[in-house]
Amino acid sequence: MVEEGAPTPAPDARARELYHAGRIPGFIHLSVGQEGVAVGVCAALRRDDYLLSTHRGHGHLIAKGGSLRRLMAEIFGKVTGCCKGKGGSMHIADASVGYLGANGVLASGCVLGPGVGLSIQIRGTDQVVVVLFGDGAANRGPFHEGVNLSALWRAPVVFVCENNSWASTTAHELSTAGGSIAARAAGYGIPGVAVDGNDALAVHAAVAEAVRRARGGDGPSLIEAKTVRWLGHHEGDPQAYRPKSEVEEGRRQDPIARLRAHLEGAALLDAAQPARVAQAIEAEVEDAIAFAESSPLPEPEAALDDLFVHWPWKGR
Amino acid sequence: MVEEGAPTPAPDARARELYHAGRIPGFIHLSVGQEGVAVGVCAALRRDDYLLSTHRGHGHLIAKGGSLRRLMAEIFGKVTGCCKGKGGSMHIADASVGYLGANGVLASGCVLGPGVGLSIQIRGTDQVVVVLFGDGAANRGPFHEGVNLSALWRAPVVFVCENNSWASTTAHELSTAGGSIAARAAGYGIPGVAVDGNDALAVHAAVAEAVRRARGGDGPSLIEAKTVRWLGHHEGDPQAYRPKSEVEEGRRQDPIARLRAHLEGAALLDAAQPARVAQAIEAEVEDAIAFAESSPLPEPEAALDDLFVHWPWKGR
Amino acid sequence: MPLMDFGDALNLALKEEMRRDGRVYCIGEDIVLGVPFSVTKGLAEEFGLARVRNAPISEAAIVGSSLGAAITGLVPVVDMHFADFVTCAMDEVVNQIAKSRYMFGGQIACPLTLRMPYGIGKSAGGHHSNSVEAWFVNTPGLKVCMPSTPADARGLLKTAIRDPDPVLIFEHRALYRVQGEVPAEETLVPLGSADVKRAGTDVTVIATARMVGEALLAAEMLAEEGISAEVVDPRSLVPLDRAALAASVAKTHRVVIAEEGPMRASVGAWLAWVVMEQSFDELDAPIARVAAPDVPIPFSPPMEAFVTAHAGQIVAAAVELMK
Amino acid sequence: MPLMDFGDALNLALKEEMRRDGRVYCIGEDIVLGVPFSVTKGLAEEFGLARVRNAPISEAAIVGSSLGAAITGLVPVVDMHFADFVTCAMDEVVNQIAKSRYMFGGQIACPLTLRMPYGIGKSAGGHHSNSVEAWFVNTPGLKVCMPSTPADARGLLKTAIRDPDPVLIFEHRALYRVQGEVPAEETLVPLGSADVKRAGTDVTVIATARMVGEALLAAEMLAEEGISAEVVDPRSLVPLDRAALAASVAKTHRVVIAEEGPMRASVGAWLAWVVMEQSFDELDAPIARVAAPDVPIPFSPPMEAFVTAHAGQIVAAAVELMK
Ligand SMILES: Cc1ncc(C[n+]2csc(CCOP(=O)(O)OP(=O)(O)O)c2C)c(N)n1
Ligand SMILES: Cc1ncc(C[n+]2csc(CCOP(=O)(O)OP(=O)(O)O)c2C)c(N)n1
Ligand SMILES: [Mg+2]
Ligand SMILES: [Mg+2]
Repeated sequence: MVEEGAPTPAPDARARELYHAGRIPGFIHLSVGQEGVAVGVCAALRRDDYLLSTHRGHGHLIAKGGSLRRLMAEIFGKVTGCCKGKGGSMHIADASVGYLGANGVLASGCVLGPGVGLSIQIRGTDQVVVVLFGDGAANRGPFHEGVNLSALWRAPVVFVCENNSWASTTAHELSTAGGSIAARAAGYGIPGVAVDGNDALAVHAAVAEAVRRARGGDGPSLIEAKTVRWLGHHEGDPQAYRPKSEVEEGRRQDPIARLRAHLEGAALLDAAQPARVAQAIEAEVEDAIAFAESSPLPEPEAALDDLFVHWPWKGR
Repeated sequence: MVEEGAPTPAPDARARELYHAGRIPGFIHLSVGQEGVAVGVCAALRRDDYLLSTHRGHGHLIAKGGSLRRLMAEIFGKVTGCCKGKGGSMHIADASVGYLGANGVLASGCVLGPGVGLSIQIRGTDQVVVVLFGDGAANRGPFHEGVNLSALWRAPVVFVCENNSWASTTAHELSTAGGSIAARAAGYGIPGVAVDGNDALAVHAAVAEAVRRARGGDGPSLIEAKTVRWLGHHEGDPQAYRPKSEVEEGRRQDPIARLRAHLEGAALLDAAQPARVAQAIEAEVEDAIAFAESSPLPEPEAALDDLFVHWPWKGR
Repeated sequence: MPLMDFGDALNLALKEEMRRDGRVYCIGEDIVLGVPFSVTKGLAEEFGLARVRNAPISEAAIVGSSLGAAITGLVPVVDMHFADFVTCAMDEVVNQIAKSRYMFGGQIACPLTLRMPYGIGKSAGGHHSNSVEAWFVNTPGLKVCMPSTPADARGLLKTAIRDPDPVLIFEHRALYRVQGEVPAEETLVPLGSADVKRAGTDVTVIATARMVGEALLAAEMLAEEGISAEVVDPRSLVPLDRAALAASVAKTHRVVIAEEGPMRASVGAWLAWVVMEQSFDELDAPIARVAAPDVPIPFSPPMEAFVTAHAGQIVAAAVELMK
Repeated sequence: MPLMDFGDALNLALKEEMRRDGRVYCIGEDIVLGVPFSVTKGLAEEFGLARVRNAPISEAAIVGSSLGAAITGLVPVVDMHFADFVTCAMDEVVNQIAKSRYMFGGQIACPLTLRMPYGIGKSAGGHHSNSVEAWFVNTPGLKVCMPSTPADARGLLKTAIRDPDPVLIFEHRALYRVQGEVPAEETLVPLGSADVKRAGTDVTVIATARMVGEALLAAEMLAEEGISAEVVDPRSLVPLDRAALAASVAKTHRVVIAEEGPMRASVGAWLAWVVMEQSFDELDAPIARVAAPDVPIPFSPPMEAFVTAHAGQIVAAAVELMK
């Protein structure tokens, strides 16, 4: 778990610097402070399981085992990126590890999920698919349709709401009637639990149980992981709408520190290991950045590639 | 209540004959057997309250006090119809009694509802709006978005699901995970109750309570009224998918007979009244049919009217 | 060749493709009994409920789940019930299905077919009668076809299902019970190949789906007036067989483009530009268009008939061009 | 006249109309703080949270509720956040808002405005860059306008809000911080009145929104080559000022139509047909079109730039026409 877990903060922290240094085009939505969710979720998954991610998906891709180099190159808009520079931060994907894509349209993954589950059922494998979405996205229709359909099909889908209590500048209480997303599961006759998203182990336990049910043919579950977004909604967000105290409070629950403390407490890490891991991570991240920096931009005409598989009239 | 209630079956029964006699174009969806819902709901409403209806809305319009003549003329496609023949059975509307329209797209009324509620709040009246929708429609995204938004706004909206246990040929159990629509209310922190839709008094009691809350500023409620569709989904539906016993069972719960029995039991009707009412209704229905039959069809060119209020370039 | 109606030809295509490829499944509302157009009738009996799936009334999830299934190994055939309801799954079609392969740099493929029963007729009213194909022709990443005969319906649907990319097939409601010859042997119709439904020398009528029948009717009427009309059916709009259009215009030098949908920002308007761009010097007269007035579809028969594009308008337009 | 930028001109229009009419309210995601384009900034302070309403992420309910409010006495102004997300409320816009008055025989009116921030730029990627206006021009029952200058933005938005029918106003993201002169006094721009942004005699360039700036740039470059270009901005597409287009073509006999969206079934293709229909005999050359290739919008700057329609293409097209 350390291996999947640990890397996630560092890349976003560095991506942030690089964004402000003008090295990264477009918008980026970072998940610093929310690592407990990405780590806890992916630690409960196999490499061949699937993940449908969000606009805030860098950490999800890393935790799922995607290539850090190709991720970094993608958000730099380089031809060596996982999407050849066509997607960017909001549309990263790495099918080789089952990461079926970030999404620029909120909650859309909720309706793709049951279909991925159906293909698992019809192909007869024991894979599962996790659908990640934010607390704001949970108020879109596809959440309702996707959860209902998955439940009807008893599809191997795990819905994980990453509740950081904000949807851009809009507070959770002002967007979610009733206040609880987990509570909405009951209406579909599926398990719904809320967990401390800053506790990677708690997230892992809840997801592992949901995955067990899903693999066993008992259908979907809904997990609401409560966490804290330490940074702005996207880089450049002045966050005028939000008390500083909120983030300070969040920092006291640093999911990475808590995970490390637990591992040390359980004597799963000796004193030297954290430093070694940190070094290894830094090296990996710097290598990925160097790879991205040194990679070429795509040719302009590459914009005309990759639309169709079968494209005999291409260019005409 | 008899006055609103009683008329609803007769017109649909006659409309059915007229449809098969080729007098009515298009498709018609009848609500014979479901009168308890229309009657119970509308008896709890004032004339200036609003109703957003469904594709199966004839009874709703009559119960809300709409003109039977103009309804009949509309489904005949006559120029004297409530929509001048532009709408037809699936798009009847009578704004003069707050009936804001049937709808050919299922569940769309669920998102119009909160807006009607908002206008009531901002205009500062004590009106309410009832949104009617079927059990199948409840599985569309707009149900989720509309209920959530209404709850957030504490808007004076009453969501009434007319659960006749079928969505065309698809059984309720196969379309609604968890099986209960009323239970979905809890996820939004609003009251949700299931009632016997064949008991007009039970429907009335539940709706009256929801209306009281709504007028009092306590926000929306969700009511699931369980009833039975005695006829096909639309006229011409052979209903191969459905055991005859179901309808026989339904007929034993005839909402009109039950209402009449109650009124007689409570000595609110003397022995002669039912016959008088029946006569009055028959006369009214035959008058409406005669009106529709004798009304002219629209001019073909009338198709070019009524699109915009401000249309200086019309015809150019 | 055996006679078969349009709906049965589509049903045959579905059976042939489901037999050929176990990854193919159908999904939609009430498709097990084949309601309302009987195209999927009998499939459940042969292929079972796992591959012929009735869905709840959840268009976004029906279409979205099909994308999820398509990118992970299945081949969905979605029944949109009425094309009008694609509006309830618009993000899924134009943002997810159309763009995913491209945005992900070609990592995934999306072999799915959207069957779009559409069109005017029988007083179905404003929410069950619309021609919406223009929106999808305007959306890069989708292939779009519109059969006009039973043989084309079968051949195009089979091609759509085998195509590794998303294909929309618009099936006009009024054609389902129209009969035509269908080859006994399995026959595919490639996308991007127009078909000359009637040869002529004076004027080219470009039409798809129901309007092809109207165009042929018009050609008969024009023949009586000594005008020889050629009827060209593009059959697919994306890709479009530009060469076939150019060849016909080079012969006739006059063009009428007939469609059922409204005038503005439509497929017909676009085809008019395509013809002008590639055949400007061949044109002896402005391109004439037959389309619906820019209003929704009214219910009452006289008004519905008034907005229904028909052969008479094609005749009038052609006669005008010959002056 | 005072200088003002496009976004502030829209903000001014909103303030003026909200002061004038208490029934007007704004709704959308994050509009209280005016995120992301600052158009609604400061409105909450002046008009309060009842009339400047942050909504949950529920596009169908945001748009649908606005229809409910509009038919019962209010005048909603909806901020679509990014026009791309109208796909999440497509039924509400094209089936409910566009058709309700008509289907109900004129019983109700629907005075609402949909503000559609749209367009390519800044590597916003495939889900935040699209031109979707063609779908709505193709949908009878909607009025559509596309301002290119701060003065037009203010004047058209005010007209849209006062219009008793549904109006979509497409606001190009790249224009929000472009400055221009805005009359000190309150000024309305009627729908259906095109504006000649630059007079010329050799070639007419028809363009809207961001492409007007590109057309003016192109006109400068063409002037250096001795070609006099007239730039005509229709300003609204529904209704369309056909007479203004005809008048310009009668003068120049050559036309370039420039748009940002893709080539197929687009507004530009339709405008090309309109021009041909009404000015065929005036045309000395085929109508040229500048538009995006038929692919989604890529993220990486070189590719994004490649698919971004620009002045250079207009110049090339015009020069070609003059040969
Ligand atoms: C359908 C849709 N509506 C609006 C947006 C614009 N938008 C992007 S992120 C965001 C807030 C999302 O909040 P949440 O779902 O809680 O995720 P978070 O950003 O907190 O991770 C919004 C409104 C969008 N991308 N898609
Ligand atoms: C969005 C949408 N999808 C599908 C249809 C086609 N359709 C019309 S009625 C119907 C069944 C509706 O079932 P329910 O909501 O339970 O209402 P009921 O007919 O039982 O009154 C269907 C699928 C439609 N009109 N709108
Ligand atoms: Mg959030
Ligand atoms: Mg039902």
